Order: sequence, then structure tokens, then C-alpha cells
Amino acid sequence: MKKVRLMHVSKITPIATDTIELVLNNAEVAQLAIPGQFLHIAVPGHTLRRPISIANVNGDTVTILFKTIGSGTKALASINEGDVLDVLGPNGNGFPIDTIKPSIVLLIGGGIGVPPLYYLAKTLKRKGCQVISVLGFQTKDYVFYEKQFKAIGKTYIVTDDGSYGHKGLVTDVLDDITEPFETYFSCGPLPMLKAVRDYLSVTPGYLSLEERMGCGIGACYACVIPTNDKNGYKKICQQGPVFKSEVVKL
Amino acid sequence: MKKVRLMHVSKITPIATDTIELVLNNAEVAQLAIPGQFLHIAVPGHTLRRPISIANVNGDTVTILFKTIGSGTKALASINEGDVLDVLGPNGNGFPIDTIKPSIVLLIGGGIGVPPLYYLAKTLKRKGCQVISVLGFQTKDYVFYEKQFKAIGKTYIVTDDGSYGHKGLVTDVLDDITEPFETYFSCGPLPMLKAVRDYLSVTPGYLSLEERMGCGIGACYACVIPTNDKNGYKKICQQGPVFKSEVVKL
Amino acid sequence: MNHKLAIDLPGLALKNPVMPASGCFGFGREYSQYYDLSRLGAVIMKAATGTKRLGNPTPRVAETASGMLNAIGLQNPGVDEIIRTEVPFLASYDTNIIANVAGSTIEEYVYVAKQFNNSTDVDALELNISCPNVKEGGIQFGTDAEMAARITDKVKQVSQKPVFVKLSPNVTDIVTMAKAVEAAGADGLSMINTLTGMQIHLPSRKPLLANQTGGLSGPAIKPIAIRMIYEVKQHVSIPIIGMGGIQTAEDVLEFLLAGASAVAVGTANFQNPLVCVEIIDQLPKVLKSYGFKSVNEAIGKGILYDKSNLSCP
Amino acid sequence: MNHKLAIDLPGLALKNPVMPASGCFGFGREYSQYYDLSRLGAVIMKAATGTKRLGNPTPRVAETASGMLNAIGLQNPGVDEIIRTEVPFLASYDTNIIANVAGSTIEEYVYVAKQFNNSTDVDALELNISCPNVKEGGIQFGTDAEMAARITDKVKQVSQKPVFVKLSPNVTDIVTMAKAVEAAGADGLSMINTLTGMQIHLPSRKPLLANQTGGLSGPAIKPIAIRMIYEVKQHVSIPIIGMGGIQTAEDVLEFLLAGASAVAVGTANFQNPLVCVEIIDQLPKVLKSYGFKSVNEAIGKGILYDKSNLSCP
Ligand SMILES: Cc1cc2nc3c(=O)[nH]c(=O)nc-3n(C[C@H](O)[C@H](O)[C@H](O)COP(=O)(O)OP(=O)(O)OC[C@H]3O[C@@H](n4cnc5c(N)ncnc54)[C@H](O)[C@@H]3O)c2cc1C
Ligand SMILES: Cc1cc2nc3c(=O)[nH]c(=O)nc-3n(C[C@H](O)[C@H](O)[C@H](O)COP(=O)(O)OP(=O)(O)OC[C@H]3O[C@@H](n4cnc5c(N)ncnc54)[C@H](O)[C@@H]3O)c2cc1C
Ligand SMILES: Cc1cc2nc3c(=O)[nH]c(=O)nc-3n(C[C@H](O)[C@H](O)[C@H](O)COP(=O)(O)O)c2cc1C
Ligand SMILES: Cc1cc2nc3c(=O)[nH]c(=O)nc-3n(C[C@H](O)[C@H](O)[C@H](O)COP(=O)(O)O)c2cc1C
Ligand code: FES
Ligand code: FES
Repeated sequence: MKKVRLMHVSKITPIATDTIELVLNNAEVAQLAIPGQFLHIAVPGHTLRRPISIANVNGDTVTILFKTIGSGTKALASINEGDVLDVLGPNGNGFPIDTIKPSIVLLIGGGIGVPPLYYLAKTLKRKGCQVISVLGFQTKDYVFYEKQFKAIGKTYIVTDDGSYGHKGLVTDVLDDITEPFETYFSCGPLPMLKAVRDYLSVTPGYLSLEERMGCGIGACYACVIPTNDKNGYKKICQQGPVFKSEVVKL
Repeated sequence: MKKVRLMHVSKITPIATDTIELVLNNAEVAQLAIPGQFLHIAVPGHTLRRPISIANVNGDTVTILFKTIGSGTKALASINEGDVLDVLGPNGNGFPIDTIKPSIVLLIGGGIGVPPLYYLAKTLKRKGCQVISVLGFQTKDYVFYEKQFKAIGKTYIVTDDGSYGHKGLVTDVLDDITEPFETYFSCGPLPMLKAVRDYLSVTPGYLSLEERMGCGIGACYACVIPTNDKNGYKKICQQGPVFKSEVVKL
Repeated sequence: MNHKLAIDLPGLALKNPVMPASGCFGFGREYSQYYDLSRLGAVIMKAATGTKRLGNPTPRVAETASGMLNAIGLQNPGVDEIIRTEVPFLASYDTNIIANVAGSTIEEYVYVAKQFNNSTDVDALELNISCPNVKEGGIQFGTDAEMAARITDKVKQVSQKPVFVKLSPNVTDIVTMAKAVEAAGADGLSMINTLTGMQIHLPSRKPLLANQTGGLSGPAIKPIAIRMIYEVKQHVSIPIIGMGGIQTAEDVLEFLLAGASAVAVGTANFQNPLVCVEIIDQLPKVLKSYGFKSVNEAIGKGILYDKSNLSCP
Repeated sequence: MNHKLAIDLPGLALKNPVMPASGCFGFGREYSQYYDLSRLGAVIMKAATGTKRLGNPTPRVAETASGMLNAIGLQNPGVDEIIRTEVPFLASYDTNIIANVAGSTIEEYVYVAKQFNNSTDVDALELNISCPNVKEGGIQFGTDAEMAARITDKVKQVSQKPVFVKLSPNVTDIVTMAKAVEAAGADGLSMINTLTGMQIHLPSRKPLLANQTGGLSGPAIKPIAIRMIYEVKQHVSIPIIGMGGIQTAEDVLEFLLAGASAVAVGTANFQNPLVCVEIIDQLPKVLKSYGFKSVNEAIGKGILYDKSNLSCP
């Protein structure tokens, strides 16, 4: 049986503008977590849980990163070390790491889409892949995890305004990548995912999608995405958030 | 101009079953407070403030006592020392201490109506009154402030089930009081106030009333009590909570 | 089985009065991973229409103060597919199955009802005449007494199963609606469905839901649900399945006192997937602490038939 | 004066769009001890009736999830006493005075309106046809389009002051109500009043409010207010004073986008007596951060007149 899980907040670190990293303790969740899955987190005083991706796993701890954009993430930002979070998860289907052979892979992340790619990068590297990462942020102040990604492989940082790294969009640096990557993995805002998918239309790719959620487990049909298969749709919380790029209609 | 005031919680003490004493710090409130007035306290996550009587004043601190009966007082019970309460007050008209001459006075309190009588007792004693107190509680486990009242004057404790002190109702011990008291002051549940008023119908008395409140300052007309004057009603939060016994229709 | 909790509704011998509300529990598969569905009094399935529907564009949900808005738009695989793949799954549990019947035309409602009537595993129908998210049909059926009666009558004609008509709260006079469907043969009522609401997303300056409006549910609407059930109970004799903002066993008791005979829990499942069983576990204690020996004993006990104290000078 | 915040309504040149809602601010005396009432765009006074009323028995208020219920029952000293003692007090401030007109009969409404019409200090009338706490009159006027039109017309006949009709949300079709009172001559609309709700007190097993039902207000009802204003704005050309759950300057912007030209703040005053001035202080910043130069510019900007994306397959 699945459970509602309690996770102790063991460390809170503001790591960039409006961006907070939480280290949460729960051995079961840590053991089950696959890159690309998310936690559906109850926020006191709020009707709906908030979906947040798993950004890393270390022993019994799970790391998440979130941006304070609205009242739920602001409330989440005000918790204290030692507090307990009530979560569902790990939820959803993660990236298909079992099917990836040792090869060159490209990771493309935008903003708060970067976190799940970190756990993915770590896992793929461990599997023998050569990982190249392209990470886009609004400005210099929003950049995070640069060092961590660089420790894993070649990493391009892109900012909208050029205040750090390359200036422009993540797709602007794709031409610079000369390595023959075989697969790409992307997570970020919808316009970015569309641009990436169109740009890399001949490369097999996986996209991690976001949508407003109710239940977070597949029961309420809030988070559907139209698909090209005969069913016509998939539920992001249950059948995603990761999809093969050609399956979903963006 | 009146203000919304912030009061630091400097001490939290559970003093009887379901009964909590809070010491709050705010020099202005302490200076203004008159026995019988109340604080209208904002409780996080709740639409309406909760009215709680002022039970004592010591230098810059104000003491309140409350019973956890519903979701608001339960939330209030879970605050921590160092937290800050958002209050309106001191609100209402307190007991008419300025008009009381040094004399023998009787205080009759029931349950959570006891706290305001403590600050009153202290104040009247300081004014040279001889204070006799009759305090009723459900059972032994609910008794509080016995020592404090005894330090001020003769004090009868009554419990519903006789598990401590006299058994029965506060009115049951009134015959035992031989001292010729000139005025009485009472606060407690409505049936008790009615019984007291009927019992002491020839003695000048003051009753402190409770009613569900909205604004707590006289603007919403939630907390009215029918009166025998030509206006036909008074607002408990603004013109009370203390009334001369013959003015209000209970 | 705890006999204190048992309650009989037309066609339904419920072991307890708690069921998940339609649309908030899918067809039970996801929540069956959290607990044994046999614990439930019944399961009310997600709305079924004559043929498959893909529903509304996203975003389909939004959060509000103590509530949420939804505009799912009746997405479902169609009644026949539901009977083929979902009903058998639910039938493997020891609980009752209530089918939520929807459509855009009377013919579609009748078709769906007929199909469920032929499914031996379905125990009762809940006639969803009140979905505020269906533009053409639903909204009119649910807010017009004559239409509501007509559709109730037509469905009753093809259904041997008991029919609970689910009322919309978006009406001036809920009692008239209730009396109309009772007169048309409804075996029970389900109330309330969601209130039509809207939220505007400030950065985009547009309604947040792609469908613009959606249905408001959750604790925010509980006082409206209680009021409507209380009013209706005084004018109809068929039983009421109450819903709207239930989160705790105390809430269930409030609905019973107002006049509900059983309850459904919707939005709260999203906060706590175990909420239905937790409520069932708490209910005996809560009934006892307020002096009731059984669910049955509490029904309608909050109603003051004497209204002499109602003055407005 | 901050010209970005100024807004003109019929008969009212408001320095800002924020006013306390009727019944939540008495006649201003209590809140005048917290701030200078001249800061407000206007003050809407507590309902006035023809003669003094003592209102309903207590308890009159109850707390609900993100909201509250009230059944004050129109307690007030009567229109003449209000004009004698309360209006002069408010007139000493540099703000507009809106008088909330109530009654149990059309004659009473007309009398009250007439009296206020003779008071030079009163700037506009708000016709409270929707108080759900008045059993005989109010509820029918407010939920029947013809009655609402009739009373609007009668009041307009005796009033040179602009008349804002305050609509009840307890109706099936708010647009019909709005169009009816517009056609009858209303100068503006005020919406929404409270939704009828109830809470049952478990220990006593009785409705908590002595009046049994009461009006639900506060953030819980905001999505309903936004939806109704949004719908009505598309069908009327008179301005709307929006209300229902407003707590922040962001909420005000949401109401403006939905189609309100000004707003009233009710329940939030009880939580924070300074809320109106805090909202006024925040509003310029909030307008700016969402790209608006003025209140005027934001009105109705959330409305999608193109509904081609509304599908329900
Ligand atoms: C599968 C998945 C993984 C995610 N991973 C992360 C992550 O690792 N870090 C991170 O910062 N954010 C992540 N998000 C986005 C995150 O869920 C939203 O930023 C967050 O819910 C906003 O909540 P709020 O209360 O601050 O915002 P508000 O706008 O006040 O929220 C109101 C409602 O809208 C929903 N909502 C708002 N924005 C989004 C959004 N972009 N996606 C889905 N729902 C939204 C909220 O959940 C809430 O129900 C993820 C979203 C999904 C679907
Ligand atoms: C002038 C005054 C002074 C008071 N002083 C004290 C005191 O010193 N200590 C103390 O423990 N209690 C006191 N009370 C009662 C106290 O306000 C209530 O016990 C408290 O509000 C209950 O809140 P709740 O959320 O726990 O209960 P709930 O029942 O969940 O509250 C729901 C609503 O009802 C109101 N309410 C419930 N019971 C009462 C009540 N008896 N009187 C007024 N409103 C009520 C609440 O304020 C809230 O708005 C006083 C009441 C008044 C009017
Ligand atoms: C996401 C969602 C989907 C719903 N779908 C349906 C539905 O398909 N059929 C129906 O009759 N009611 C539907 N409802 C209404 C609920 O069954 C219930 O009447 C309402 O939500 C009030 O209960 P609650 O406050 O406990 O959620 C839905 C509600 C929600 C929140
Ligand atoms: C205690 C109280 C008393 C009210 N009295 C009146 C009234 O006398 N006349 C009226 O038109 N509306 C009255 N209302 C309704 C408010 O003016 C307002 O329309 C409603 O509360 C919604 O706004 P809010 O959610 O900001 O409170 C009252 C509301 C409350 C809470
Ligand atoms: S959030 Fe409920 S189905 Fe995905
Ligand atoms: S609580 Fe508002 S007048 Fe007393």
C-alpha cells in the first residue's frame, strides 16, 4: 500500500534569488525515488498540495529545490529545520534511466526545471553516460547548481540577459555542442520545451511537463496533456511528468 | 488613534486541565488595561478574532488565561514563547473601579469567568476593599488561581462534583458569607450569572457578559444584549462587557 | 461490521455512511493503492457520458481560500468502456457502486442510465444534472425545476436501480428543485454539487481556468451545503447524500444533523488520500461524544421545526 | 491626491476605489478611532430602515472556513436618527457617503430613500434588496427580477441621488437580475451581498445562529463574487462596486479585472481595522507591478470577450 509520508526537514538553504533548497529525511522515499519523479507536498493553510521535483537523493535524504512564486511556495519557504512535511510520493513516472545505454546524453533545463535534471545527471553518469548540460536562468542571481553540474560533465550556463554565461535562450547554444549526443532530456517552461523539441526534432528526447494538479495521483483528471496516441490524452501526475517528445502535443 | 498592537508571548503555562496562562509583553496595553477589559486576539488561519479577558497586569506584562474549547483556542494553545500576538485592545468598558469606595465586596466567578476577577480583586484590594471570592469550577482538575485569590482575601472554591472545595453551585455557598458585602462582581456562564443576579437581587452588582463577536469594537452589532433602558440594547464589546446587573436582560 | 455506522438507503445497504464524491476519486484505482476500498460505504464513480469525452483545456483546477475550483469538463472514457473496464475492478471490493450519470442531452442521460441499469454490479445511479462545467445541457437541467423533473422521470423509466438526483446549489430556490425531482420519482438526493466561481490570474490578466469558470468545492462551501440540506430535508421525504467541504468526522455529524443520511467526501481526498477511512475510524467516537448511539439516530436531529424564535423586528 | 487611484462613479468622485462595505463599518465612529476616514474613497453606511430595528436574537455571527456567517437582522436606529446623528459625523470627513437603504416593504424602501435624498451630505444610495436575513421583504426583492426592477424604479422616482442596487448572489441567474435593475434605472450595481449559509453547533445540536441561517462573507466567497461580476460586466453598461472576500490590494486588482470600477471591503475590517487604508497604500504599487497606470485602466481588463477556446468535447 502507498502511504502519506512524513519527511523531516533537515536543512534549508537559500541558494539563489527566490530559490530555496530543502534537504528532507525519509529513507523509504529516498530508496524509491527515480529521477524525474516528484513529491506532492501539503502546505499548511492551503487546499491543494504542491508538486515539487526530486532534485537529488543522498542516502536517506531527498533534496528538493523550489522557487517562491506564490502563496504556497512562500508558506513552504517559512518552514524551519526540524519541521515535518506531509508528502505523497515519489509520484509519477521518472526518466527512463533503465533503458539508457552508456552514451553521450544532453540535458537541457530552464529555471526551476533544472532541479530534476541534477538527480538525472548524477544517475546517468553513474550508468556510464557522458553528460552534457545546458542550463538556462533569468539572470545571474537566479543561477544555481553550476558547480554540481560541472562536476558531472560539460555544462553551459545561459541567462536571458547575458548577466552570466551565454546570453539568450538554451536553444542558442545547442549549435555549439559538437559531441554526438544520442538522447536528450529536458525540463523547463513550456515555450522552452517546445523550442527544444522543434530544434532537436530528429533526436530521441524526453520532456518533463508541468500542469496545475489536484490529486497528484491520477484520480481527478486535472493535469491531462493531449497526446498523439489513440487515447488522446495522458495524466501528467501519473503517466508523466516525463514523456517521449513525440508523444505529447505541446 | 487606536492601534493594532503586537504583544510578545513571554511565558506559557498550562495551569489546569485545558487551561493555559499566557504572559504577554506590551507596555502600552499594560498601562491602559482596566479590570474587566478584554483583548481581541487574531488567531492565524481564523476569520474572526477571539475575545479573551485581561487576568492580570504586572509592570509591562499582561496575563491572560484561556480554556481550549474549539479550534481558535486550540490554535492559540500551540503558539510558542517568543511568538507575537496581534491584538486589539484593551477593549470594552471594565469594572467601575473608580466608583467603588473602600468596602467589603464579593466576587463570584465561574470557570473561565474567573480570570478577569483576579485583576479586579488585586485592584480593589489595592483600593482598600475587603475582597471575598467565590470561585466555581467543573472539577478539581479545572481549579486555578486558588492561592492567588486566597492571598487577597477569603476565598471559597466550589466544584460541580465536589471533587474539591464545596460541592455544588456558586450560589450554594452565598448563604455562608456573613460579611456585609456592599457590591458584587460576577463573571461566568450565563446560567450562573442569572442565578447570581436573582440570588443577590437587592445588592448592587456588576455582571461581565460574553457573546460571539465580530469586530470586537462596536461596529458590527454582533454582540448585542437586550437592555431595560430606552435604547433597548447595548453592545457587549463596546459598552460592556461589564454591566450593572439591573440594566441587562439576561 | 459496526452496526452503529450502518445505514440503509434505497437499494443500498451501506456499512457506513461515507463514500468518496464523484469526480474526486476517479474509478477508485489510484486510492485502492492507499487502502482497501472495501472499507467504504460506497464508491461514487466519476461521471459517465454516452461516449468518450476529452474534457476542457487545461488549467482545469485552481486553489481558492479554503476551497478549489475545477473545470474538468466530464472527461471520461464513455459509459460502455467504464462498464467494461472500471466497474469490474470496483466490483472486486466489498462496497457499493454508485454510477454518476451525465450527458448533454436527455437522450444521452437515458442511454447512460440504461447501460448502467444492465450492469449487475452497479447498485445505484447518481443523476448529475448539475455539472456547471457543461455548457449546453447540464446547467439548464440543474437550474430549472421542470427540466430536472423531466430528466429524472425519463431516467427512472429505464432504470430499475435507485436514482439519486444530484442538485446544483446555483439556484434561487433549492427546495423547489428538490420537490420537483422527488415528485418525478427520485429515490434520493445528492447535494450539493459545486458553486460556479472564477479566479483571475493577475500576471496574465485572464481567468486562470482555461474554461474561465469552474466549480467551487471544499470547506469554503460547507455552510451553503448545510443550509441547503437543512432546508430541503424539511420538505422532502427521500433521503439525502450530503456533501460539500467535509474533512472530518465532526463535519459528517454536522451533515447528519442537518438532514443527510449519508455523506460524500470530495476535495478532501486530494489533501489526504486516507481521509475517507480516517473519518470512518473516527465516526463512532464522535457520535458517542455528542450523545448519539448510531448514524441513524443523528439524522435530521439538528432541525428546529419550531421556528417561533425567528424574529426580525 | 493620487490621480492613478481616482475613479468617477455616477455622483461620486472617488479619490480611490476603496470603501468599507455596508454593515461591516457601522457608521464609521469606531474605525475613526483607528485612522482618518478622509483616507477612504467613500463610506457605505450600515443599512437604514424606516424605523428603528433591534435585529435578530444572538448569536448573530459564526466563523466558517475562510469566512463567517452573520444574521444581524438590520439592527439600526432608523433613517431619521441616522440622518440626525450619524451622517453629520461622517460628513465631517472628506469622503463620500453612501447610504444603504433597506426595508420590509416597498413603501419602507421609498421612505428611507426619500429621507436620504433630502440629506445633502449623502452622495449616493445603495439599495439593499438582497439582505438574506430579512424574511419577508428583502429576500424576495433580491431574487426576483421583476420585484427588483419595481423597487429600483420606485426608489429612482424619489431620489435625485445616484442609486446603486446591491445584488444578491443567491440566484440562479445573476445577469437577468442585473439587466432588470439596469433597465429600471439603476445608476450602478453593488455586488455581491452574502450567500445564505448555516452552521450547526454539535454540542447543542442546533443551528449556531439564533436566526438559523445567516449570510456567508469573506474570502470563501471571493470566487463566486468574481464570477458574477465578470458575467454581469459583459451584459450591463452601468458601473459595478465589487465586494466579497477582499483582503488585499491584489484582491482589489482581481475585482477590477473582473469588471468592478470600485470595491468595498467587509469582513476583513474585523480581522484588521486598518485594512482599508493598508489596501489604499498598497494599491499603486500593485497596479504598477502588473502593468497598469491607473485604476481606470484595469477595469474589465480580465474579460475574454473571445470565447472560442471554450469547448466541452
Ligand atoms: C511535476 C511538477 C514538478 C515541479 N517541480 C518543481 C520544482 O522542482 N521546483 C519548483 O520550484 N517548482 C516546481 N514545480 C512548479 C511548482 O509546483 C509551482 O511553482 C508551485 O506549485 C507554485 O505554488 P504557489 O502556491 O507558490 O503558486 P500559486 O500560483 O499561488 O499556486 C496556486 C496553485 O497553482 C498551482 N501552480 C502554480 N504554478 C504552477 C506550476 N508551474 N505548475 C504546476 N502547478 C502550479 C499551485 O500548485 C497551486 O495549486 C513543479 C510542478 C510540477 C507539475
Ligand atoms: C468579553 C469576553 C471575554 C472572554 N474572556 C475569556 C477568557 O478570559 N478566557 C477564556 O478562556 N475565554 C474567554 N472568553 C470566551 C472565549 O472568547 C471563547 O472561549 C473563545 O472565543 C472560543 O474560541 P474557539 O475558537 O476555541 O471556539 P469555537 O467554538 O471554535 O469558536 C467559534 C467562534 O465562536 C466564538 N465563541 C465560542 N465560544 C464563545 C464564547 N463563550 N464567547 C464568545 N465567543 C465565543 C469564537 O470567538 C469564534 O468566533 C471571553 C469571551 C468574551 C466575549
Ligand atoms: C475535481 C472535481 C471533479 C468533480 N467531478 C464531478 C463529476 O464528475 N460529477 C459530479 O456529480 N460531481 C463532480 N464533482 C463535485 C463533487 O462530487 C462534490 O459534489 C463537490 O466537490 C462538493 O464536495 P467537496 O467539497 O467535498 O469536494 C467534482 C468535484 C471536483 C473537486
Ligand atoms: C456583519 C455583517 C453585516 C452586514 N450588513 C449589511 C447591511 O446592513 N447591508 C448590506 O447591504 N450588506 C451587509 N453586509 C454584506 C456586506 O456589505 C458585503 O456585501 C459582504 O459581507 C461581502 O463582502 P466581504 O466578504 O468583504 O465581507 C454585511 C456583512 C457582514 C459580515
Ligand atoms: S492531478 Fe489529479 S489526475 Fe493528475
Ligand atoms: S462584536 Fe461587533 S459590535 Fe460587538
